[in-house]
Amino acid sequence: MLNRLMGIIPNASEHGRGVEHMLEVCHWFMLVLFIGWGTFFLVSLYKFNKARHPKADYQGVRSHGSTHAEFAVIFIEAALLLGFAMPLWGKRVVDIPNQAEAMRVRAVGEQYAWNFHYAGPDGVFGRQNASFVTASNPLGLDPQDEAGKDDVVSKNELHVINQRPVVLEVTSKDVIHAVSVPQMRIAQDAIPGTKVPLWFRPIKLGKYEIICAQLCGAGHYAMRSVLMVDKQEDFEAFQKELFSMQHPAPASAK
Amino acid sequence: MALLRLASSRIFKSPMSNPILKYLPFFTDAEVPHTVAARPDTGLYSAKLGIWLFLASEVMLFGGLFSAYIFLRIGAEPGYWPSGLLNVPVGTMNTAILIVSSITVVMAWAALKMRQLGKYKFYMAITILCGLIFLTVKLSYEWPAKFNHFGVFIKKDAASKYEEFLGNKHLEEAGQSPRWEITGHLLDAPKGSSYEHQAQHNAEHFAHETGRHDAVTPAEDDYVIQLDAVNANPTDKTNDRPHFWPVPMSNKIAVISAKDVESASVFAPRHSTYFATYFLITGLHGLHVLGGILVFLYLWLPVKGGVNLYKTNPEHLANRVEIAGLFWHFVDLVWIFVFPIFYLL
Amino acid sequence: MSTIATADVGHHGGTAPHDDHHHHELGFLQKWVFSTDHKVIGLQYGVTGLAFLFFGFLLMLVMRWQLANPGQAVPVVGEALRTIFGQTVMTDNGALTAAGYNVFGAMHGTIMVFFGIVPVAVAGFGNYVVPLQIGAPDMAFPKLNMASFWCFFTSCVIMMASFFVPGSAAKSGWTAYPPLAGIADLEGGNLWLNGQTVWLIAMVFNITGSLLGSINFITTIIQLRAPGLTWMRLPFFVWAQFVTAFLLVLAFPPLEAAGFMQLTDRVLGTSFFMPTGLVVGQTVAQTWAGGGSPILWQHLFWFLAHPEVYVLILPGIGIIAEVVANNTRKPLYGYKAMVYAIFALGFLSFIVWAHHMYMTGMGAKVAAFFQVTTVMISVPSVVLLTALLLSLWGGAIRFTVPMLFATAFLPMFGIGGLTGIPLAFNAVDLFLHDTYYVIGHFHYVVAPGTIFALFAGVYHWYPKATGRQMNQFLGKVHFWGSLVFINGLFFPMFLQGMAGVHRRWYDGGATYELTAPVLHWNKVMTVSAGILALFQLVFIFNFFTSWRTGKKVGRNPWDATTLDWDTPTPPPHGNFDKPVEVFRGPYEYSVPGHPTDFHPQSQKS
Amino acid sequence: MAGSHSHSTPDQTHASTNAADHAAAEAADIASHIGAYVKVGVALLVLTGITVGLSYVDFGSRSMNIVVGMIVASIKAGLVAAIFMHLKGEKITIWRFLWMTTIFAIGLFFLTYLAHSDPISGTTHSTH
Ligand code: HEA
Ligand code: HEA
Ligand code: CUA
Ligand SMILES: [Cu+2]
Repeated sequence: MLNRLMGIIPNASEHGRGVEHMLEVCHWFMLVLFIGWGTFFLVSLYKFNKARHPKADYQGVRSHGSTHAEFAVIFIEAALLLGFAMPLWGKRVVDIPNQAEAMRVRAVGEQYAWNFHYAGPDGVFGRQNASFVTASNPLGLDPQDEAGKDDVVSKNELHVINQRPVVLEVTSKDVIHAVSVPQMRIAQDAIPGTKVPLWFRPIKLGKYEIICAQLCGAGHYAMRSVLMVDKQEDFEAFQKELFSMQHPAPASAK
Repeated sequence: MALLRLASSRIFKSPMSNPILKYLPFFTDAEVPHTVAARPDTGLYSAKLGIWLFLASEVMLFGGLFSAYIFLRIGAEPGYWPSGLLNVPVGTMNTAILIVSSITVVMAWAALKMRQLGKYKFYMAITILCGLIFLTVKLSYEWPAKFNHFGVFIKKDAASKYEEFLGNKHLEEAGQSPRWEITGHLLDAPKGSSYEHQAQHNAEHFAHETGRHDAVTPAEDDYVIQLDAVNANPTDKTNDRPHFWPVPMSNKIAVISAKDVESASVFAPRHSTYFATYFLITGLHGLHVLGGILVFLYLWLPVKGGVNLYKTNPEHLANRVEIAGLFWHFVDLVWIFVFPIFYLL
Repeated sequence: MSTIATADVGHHGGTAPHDDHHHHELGFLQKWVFSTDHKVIGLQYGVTGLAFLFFGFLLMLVMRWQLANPGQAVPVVGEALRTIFGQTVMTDNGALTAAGYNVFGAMHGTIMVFFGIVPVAVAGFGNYVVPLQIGAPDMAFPKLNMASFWCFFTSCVIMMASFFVPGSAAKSGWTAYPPLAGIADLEGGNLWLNGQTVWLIAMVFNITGSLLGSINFITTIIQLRAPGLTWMRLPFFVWAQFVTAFLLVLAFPPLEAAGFMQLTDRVLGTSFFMPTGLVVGQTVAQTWAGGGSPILWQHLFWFLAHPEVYVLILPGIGIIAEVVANNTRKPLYGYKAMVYAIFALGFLSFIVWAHHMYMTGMGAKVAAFFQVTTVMISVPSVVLLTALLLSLWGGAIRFTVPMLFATAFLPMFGIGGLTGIPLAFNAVDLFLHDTYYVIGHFHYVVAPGTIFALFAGVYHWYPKATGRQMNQFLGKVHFWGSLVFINGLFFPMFLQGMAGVHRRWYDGGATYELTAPVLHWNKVMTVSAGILALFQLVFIFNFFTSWRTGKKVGRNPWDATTLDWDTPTPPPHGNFDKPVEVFRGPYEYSVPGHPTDFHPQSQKS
Repeated sequence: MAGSHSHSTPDQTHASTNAADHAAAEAADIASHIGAYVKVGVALLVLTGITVGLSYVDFGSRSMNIVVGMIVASIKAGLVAAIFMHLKGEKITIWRFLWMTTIFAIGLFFLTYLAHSDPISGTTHSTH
């Protein structure tokens, strides 16, 4: 409710509910504290204005209410940590869906675009080597490698299948970028030299925006990509189209 | 937290009632107390506290550098963290020199405390001399030798071509990490490389020494390297572990095609993260040595703040020497760690 | 190190009663420029820092214009900015370029933190007030103090000069993350004269100055407390400065080391922060052999930068404590608890830094560790704030201008601090990281937080430093204007953040569809910023005119208890005109049975 | 916190006593230390030799050798700090903040190492 009031952007992923729930609890906690402390604050300012209360009391507050309040704060924070934060994070980074269950896509950032690399029907990514990188082969796929023959790469457009978990292997060619999809409640820095898995399970068909969330140069603000959560058929059609574009003849020229 | 325990109601005498402070000739009206004499409740004169705080910050400075070292070293892929490339006897000698200077500086301070000016001057002179030798060895021998040593890292998929220099089969059997680098003196560099001049110079020297003129190949993109012993005999068991005495360079030559090379560099900071940390840490350490020498010189020369201070206020001079000495010991202490991690391990 | 203890001959004043034999006037240079007097150095730091704060604000005004009106020429001054900053930063018709936006953003962050708040809060107020409050004639090492200022000043000159090197100043954020910062500005081919390199050099000077200064503070506080001024009788401001100085001494050096590393990456081609196989454009970057780690920089940077944010706030809290005690006319509630809390805060601030790096790919264990410590650190903050809040109860509150700012500080810091809590949980930070929610969080703590505390401090100690009061009416105008519009400026940031607006966006989010519903806030925020700026002009006017025309005051215009009010106004060189001794705690206001409502620390009975 | 309590307490009375007596007493005290300085110096030289020697002994693995090397280095560093830098018997104030420094330096080492060694599962690093 508080989240809504603050205009939170609607959620479209499975784990996002947990994130949202936790944020909601946090905001309530903060609001209660703020109102509690704030009321005390305003009352004090009113009551103990010099005009109204000319002689200060050397002792001031005598009750130990504040100590209780502080312990309550500690207690609630601990509960948030143990009850929400740690389990949620554990699920994010330890229980990553396996190969069979999830679709794996490589997300490779560069100034200023995202390349999404699909393994194709064989499910195996082709070998990459930086020395093969050209404008038409942005990921440096090894043309000799069999496993890469069915791979496709899409630029600035990521398609996934509704309800099927996706693991993005996030990395970068040049500087640090970050994948962030607010509606999916996911974010991960794309660090050159390191490949980090990031997973989510979309639960709503539709078009979303992928934001580059790490300053990466003058074009950072416009490094926008699109995330399409498709039905199975649409996804396959998209893959086919890409394939025919990227591998025009059976033995591709280059 | 700990400082809270200092909380107490001890009352100490006002500075002006302190005879030492009151009558020191240079201690004029606007002076700050506790420059020379200790504050009773802390037992410290201010500069001593100051230098220790400074050293604490130095611990964090070198701490940052050493943590980078650890981070980079454990992150390094096998075969990309060189070892045995530094001259151990020279390093050992330099370590010993620093230790000796640490002894003499503490003796210099003790001499002053016992008001033996002659001894002070003597010990201080040795200290300064030690510092100078250390720096000279570093700057005129160790570093330049590195700058004329060359290494090429071979691409992994080309490594089999150079097996005779790398000896990876042998290393694998011996349970050691693989070797991807071929090192030695560069005799010929690919055309357009910034090392051409250096290569030419080495080739002339090589020809002069061996009478061989085959070191320069007609191909434009070859590296020709006069090999170090490890690459000349990579399967020789004695090369599996570093040597104490540097093994002389062989007369064997390797010709390496530039397209097989991943990176090539003299042993300069850019060579690898190993040399980057080595040069940055020893360089910063060297600057500290230089700073120490300058301060010692000042304290040794007959100037107002130096030896001449002895006449008016020997205790003040002793304090200064103590402060400078603390700094010097710290510099020694850093070296005590630098030496094994870069030279030996 | 050897010269620091040299006698500082030939000034008047001192712990001894005035001795007129030695009295002689110092020349202008010695008195106001190359001074070793802590008060002059404090003023030098303070005024330089305030000027930088204002400059940082001006940079931000240009950026805010751009955010509300993407691509449009900056009104009135656009052409002039084009002439000053050149074509990297401004287009020919006077609009900010994308690179220019990044330049201004990086410089705004850097300047506000390292050249604005720290110089004013730590070095300015610290230098001026700490020796006075502990009854010392000066800092422990006056010459080192001067060296510290000139080191800082050199860094200011270098940092400002960096706007005028080819390609303009640093543009990789105040965080200077490599590889972006490592490769930035190198296209021109000049390894030394370019924005990022010059930024690093300036930072090395800035850090060195800070280190010298903080060593001096710690030594001074330990060594030069007046007789009777035991630890638990220290004014809270001194405690705050003491802990702050420790944070600086121990946290800054690793960043200095990292600065050297980034410098060699740039000029010597080392690969400390450069990973293997970097591809820039379409080619492998052969300049770097690789093997380095971009994350290493982040660790070393945040090892400083987290403690640094407490460096920004602790002196502020110290000032607030002084002002609150003085204007409620009663002792601080829970003084001892506050001292323990501030130590706990200082200690913990060293082991929470990776909460800025939640999105770099942390496993469960590490994330758990840093979440726990981050949450723990909010506890002493709550203790401090609660103590200040409870101190109001039972007071006889005088709403002087400093007190107005201090009162506003409490809820404003409250908002900033409370919004830090969701960020501390990385599952939530997942959603909020790098959005305007974070920008809102920290601006609430630094702007209506620290800057308000600084304003409170200026209005509070101005009479001591100049002998004159600032105009109270103008002060109130300044306060109410600032309070209203600073909220109009920063509160919408939370709403934008929740809607997914990210930071460091040149066009304020116009590229994206998802942000469209909240972009109108950009206009509101920008207008608020503009009006906020107008109210600052009132302050600047008041600040300079009161110097000559303000109401004259005596030694102790606020009826305060601490030693800083026990000197002549303004204090002479050497500070005290009589021997000082301390007999009681710092805030003995409204002591039952005492004839006045304040009982100064130095009064025997 | 540190074993230096015993040394710092008696010192509080020093400064106000007669300066000349004090200096004389101190000088005698120092003279008695000279032998120790030389001995420690020799020990350091010997330990340097040992460090070098041990680095050529195979302790089973590279990391084991590093551990051994670091232990010897720490002993040497301890000697320098304790004797040459007079930390043995140094005032409590100094000990306190040196402990702090040590804790934070270890924190820096340990936590960066921990962060490095505990990434999100499945993270890989690119190789040469
Ligand atoms: C002065 C500066 C300051 C202060 C004090 C804080 C305080 C805190 N900060 Fe903040 N922070 C910054 C400055 C500061 N921060 C900056 C500059 C950044 C961004 C840097 C960048 O990326 O560029 C940042 C970013 C930042 C992040 C990273 C976010 C991200 O990048 O995704 C996190 C995450 O944990 C965080 C957490 C906290 C926490 C838990 C506190 C806690 O200490 C807060 C504790 C305080 C409270 C809990 C308030 C208690 C008060 C009350 C309850 C009283 C209420 C009173 C009334 C109503 C009268 N901060
Ligand atoms: C202490 C730190 C500090 C302070 C005080 C401020 C103050 C302000 N900041 Fe800033 N800000 C940062 C630190 C700070 N900021 C940092 C670290 C970043 C991140 C940078 C990055 O991305 O790398 C940032 C980023 C940042 C952004 C995000 C930009 C982006 O991501 O694209 C915005 C956007 O609105 C912003 C706005 C403002 C505004 C309007 C103020 C205003 O509140 C300013 C108001 C100022 C005053 C009220 C004081 C004026 C001074 C005087 C009046 C004194 C004059 C007196 C004399 C000369 C005698 N800041
Ligand atoms: Cu890519 Cu920002
Ligand atoms: Cu932080």
